[in-house]
This record gives sequence, C-alpha cells and structure tokens, in this order.
Amino acid sequence: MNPRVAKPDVSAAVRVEAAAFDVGREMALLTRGRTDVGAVVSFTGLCRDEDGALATLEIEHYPGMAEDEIGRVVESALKRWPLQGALVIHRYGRIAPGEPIVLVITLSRHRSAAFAAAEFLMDYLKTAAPFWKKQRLVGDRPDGGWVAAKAEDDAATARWRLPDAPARD
Amino acid sequence: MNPRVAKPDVSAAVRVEAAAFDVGREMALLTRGRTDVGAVVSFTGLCRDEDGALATLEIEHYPGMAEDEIGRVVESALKRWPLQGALVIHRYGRIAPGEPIVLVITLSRHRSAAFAAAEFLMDYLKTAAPFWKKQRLVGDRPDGGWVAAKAEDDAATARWRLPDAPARD
Amino acid sequence: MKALYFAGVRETIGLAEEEISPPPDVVTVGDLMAWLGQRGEGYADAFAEESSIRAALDRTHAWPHSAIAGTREIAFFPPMTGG
Amino acid sequence: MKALYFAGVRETIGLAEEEISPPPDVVTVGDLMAWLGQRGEGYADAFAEESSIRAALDRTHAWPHSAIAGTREIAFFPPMTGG
Repeated sequence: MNPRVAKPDVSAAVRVEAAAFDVGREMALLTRGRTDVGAVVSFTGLCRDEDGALATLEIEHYPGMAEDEIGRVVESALKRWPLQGALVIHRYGRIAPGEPIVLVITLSRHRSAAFAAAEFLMDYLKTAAPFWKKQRLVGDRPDGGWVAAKAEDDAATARWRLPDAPARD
Repeated sequence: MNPRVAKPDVSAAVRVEAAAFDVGREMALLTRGRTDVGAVVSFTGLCRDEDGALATLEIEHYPGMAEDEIGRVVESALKRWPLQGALVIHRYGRIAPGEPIVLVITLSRHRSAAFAAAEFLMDYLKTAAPFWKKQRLVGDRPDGGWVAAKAEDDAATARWRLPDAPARD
Repeated sequence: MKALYFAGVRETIGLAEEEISPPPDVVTVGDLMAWLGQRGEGYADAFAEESSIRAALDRTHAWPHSAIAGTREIAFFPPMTGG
Repeated sequence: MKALYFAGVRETIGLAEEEISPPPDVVTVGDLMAWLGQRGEGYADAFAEESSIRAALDRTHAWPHSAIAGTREIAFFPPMTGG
C-alpha cells in the first residue's frame, strides 16, 4: 500500500513485507533530489537475542488490516505535524537476532516535528498495529510462547492522546 | 576523536569532518555483529535551499573545541540514559543544499532512551557546539551573512536542564 | 460473516478462519464472543477472558460494545506486540 | 595568552588569532573583553555588546565572570549556530 497524500511535496508510504530493509537506501530514496527538507529522523527496531536465549522471532500479522492500520496512524501524524514525508516498514515472518523488524522515517523542515512524529508513530505501532511476536528459544524447549503486551507501551501511546480524542479501551 | 567509554558494549564516537557521511553505512557499522540492541534512532540535519535563495552554506568551526564539546555532550547523554552506543558527526566547510550537515545516532535496548538521547544531543549541539553557519545566496548579492542563533534553540536546550544543574547563561 | 483468529487465539481455537452465522440476538462484538465461547473447548478457552481479547470489524479496531451488523469480516486476537 | 576569534567576531576584528598580554588588573573574561574593546575600531565593534559574545577558556565554555588566570587559549565568538 502506498497512501499518497494530496499535499504537495509530502510522500507517505507504508510497507508490510517479509524481506529485510536497508535503512540507508530507504532514507536516500525519500530525500533524493529534495532541497527543502531540514530534518530526517529514523527509528529502527532490531530483534534482540535476549542474552542468548532467543533463536528466532516469528512475527504473525493480519494482512490487509496491518497496512490499513499503519496507514491510519501515518495520516494522523501528517495531520498533527508539518511533515514532508513519512515511511513505515514492518516485517513479518521469521526474524533472526540482530535483524531489523520495523523502520520509521520522518522528514520535516525542523527537527522537533520529525522527532515527535517518529516517536508517535512507533508508540502507536506498538499498541495498534496487528502484529504478534512468538519466541523460538535456543535449546531443548524451543517454544518461548507469545510475547506479552506491555503496560508501558499502552502508557506511551496514551500520552499522545488529544484531550478531545476518545480512549480506545 | 573517539572517546571510548569504560562501560562494556558501549561505543561512543565523535567526528568533525569536511567530507559527507553515509547514514546507512554509519548505522551498519554501529550495529554490526550486535544482537543486544533493540532500538536505533538517527537524526540527519540537511542543508535547505531556503526556497531557492541559498547557493551554499559555509560552516566555520573551532577545531579542537568542537570535538571536545560534542564529546562532553555525548558523555552527558551516556550518563543520563542507558545507551549502548552514540555517534555524532558534524561537518564543516562548504555544503550545498540537500547535503547532510550533522548526524546523530543512538543505540539502546529500548526506544524511549534512544529517542530522548538523540533529541538531547541535537538540542545541545545546536546551542553549545562551536559551529557557525554563513549563507551564500543565489544572484548578485551572494553574502547572506551569518545565520542568527534562535531563541527557540535555547529553549529546546533549557528543557533538558536538570534541577540541580547550573544555568549556562 | 467471516471470522479470523490470530496468534494465541488462533492456536487456542485451532482454526485460522471460518464462516459463522450468528443468530439475530447476537448484536455486539461482546455478544459474539459469548456465542463463540459456547462452540467448544478451544473456543471457551479463547474467549474466557474478554479483557484479554481484541477485535476488529472489517479491519478496524472495535470494542465489546461495537455493533456487528453489516460486518463482512470480524477478527479476534490478543493485544498487539508489533513494533 | 593566545586569543582566537571566530565567525562574525573574526570578521569584525579582521583577525583569526593573535598573542595578547593583558595587564594584571584584567582578571575576568568580562575585563578582557573591555580591554580588547579599546584596541581599535574593529575590536570596539566586536565587543560593543557583551551579551552577543560567547567565550571559551582552553576550549571550554566560559562566562563573563570566569577568571582568566592560567588560561593558555581564549576564544571569542557569536552564539553558535551548528547542528
């Protein structure tokens, strides 16, 4: 999915894919030929090995809704901050420790908007995008179960809630 | 300068250089072979053309102090947040619109520390690192003068001040 | 109506998707969860705790009180852990 | 003591660096700015407004009230605009 926004010079894209991404390449594509962008913020989420315990992560997702939901979060960010671009990539499938899982890139004239929007996007992705992580462990008992949702992630999302926005749960 | 920090698995580096940098390459070098990092945040500051008015930016710096001062700010960030790495690159000399000027990368297990430290580093760089920008304009009057410091940058820095830290001015 | 199950819900029920035809007195997402909970052991386990399940109606997050009328696709899943 | 001037201060004075030997009654950075301000027209302009000048003693930010005793290198420059 590639929800183009009507505003000129704003490129927004959402990708949900199995393949690994290249942060430098994505950033170069977003800024190529542009001389109006002042600030580029990127967030890359990597798979940690949990001190050697984790063999791989398996990420399940809800095809269709994953793209739609991330697209809605990107639209909110574009309404809330003067962004010149936003890209979100979220992987699914089997991911090894050290590999990237999620990428958020924001472009703006000034740094404060780019930082705030990138953090907002990540906080919402964590709690609203339909992805679930299962751990495969090293050793005899490989089933590490589903990763539990964290209350701190809900709290991180809640702080972006506008006074007039209805609570989600 | 490359101020290695005694803590294991924390790599901190500061570079002040004329050459352009490659964000993807720097990020890959910082995370290569690591499986303990969960979050990588990057900030790239680009030269804007000011709606076509700017031909080039000339960045003057104070050699020696620039590295030292950025190094001190990096040390503060490492004390304040549980970072696994930090890199700051600041360019000097002639820079064309669209080119990168400054790069901050932070590594941490969790995203909130990586985001906060990257924003802290940028805010302090803006007001404390000895760099000055001069504008060369398009057209008959190329001397666009020195860029003036912004009150909003001082305000951005001030919000990180700890209650017991002395004000700087 | 198509029902989709993801992650722990899918594993507990033992199904990824199925066609369902709830009776007319099943009006809300919460009603549907109660109705599905009576279809067998896996279902009973999956829907035992309403607060640990999330639902989406036609790929948009929904609440237990959301009305299901007109929905083509309903999905049930645990709290999300992406990012 | 070596004095360094950067950016607008360097241009206004017309010098990037020089050796200076302030008299013993020049104790603070502020004193030094007043003393330098009397060395000629460029200096007078450069140091006319104390609040628009920043100083560093041996490559560390300093204040007008900072003592200059023991300093090998002092630098004067406008508020910084890096990043």
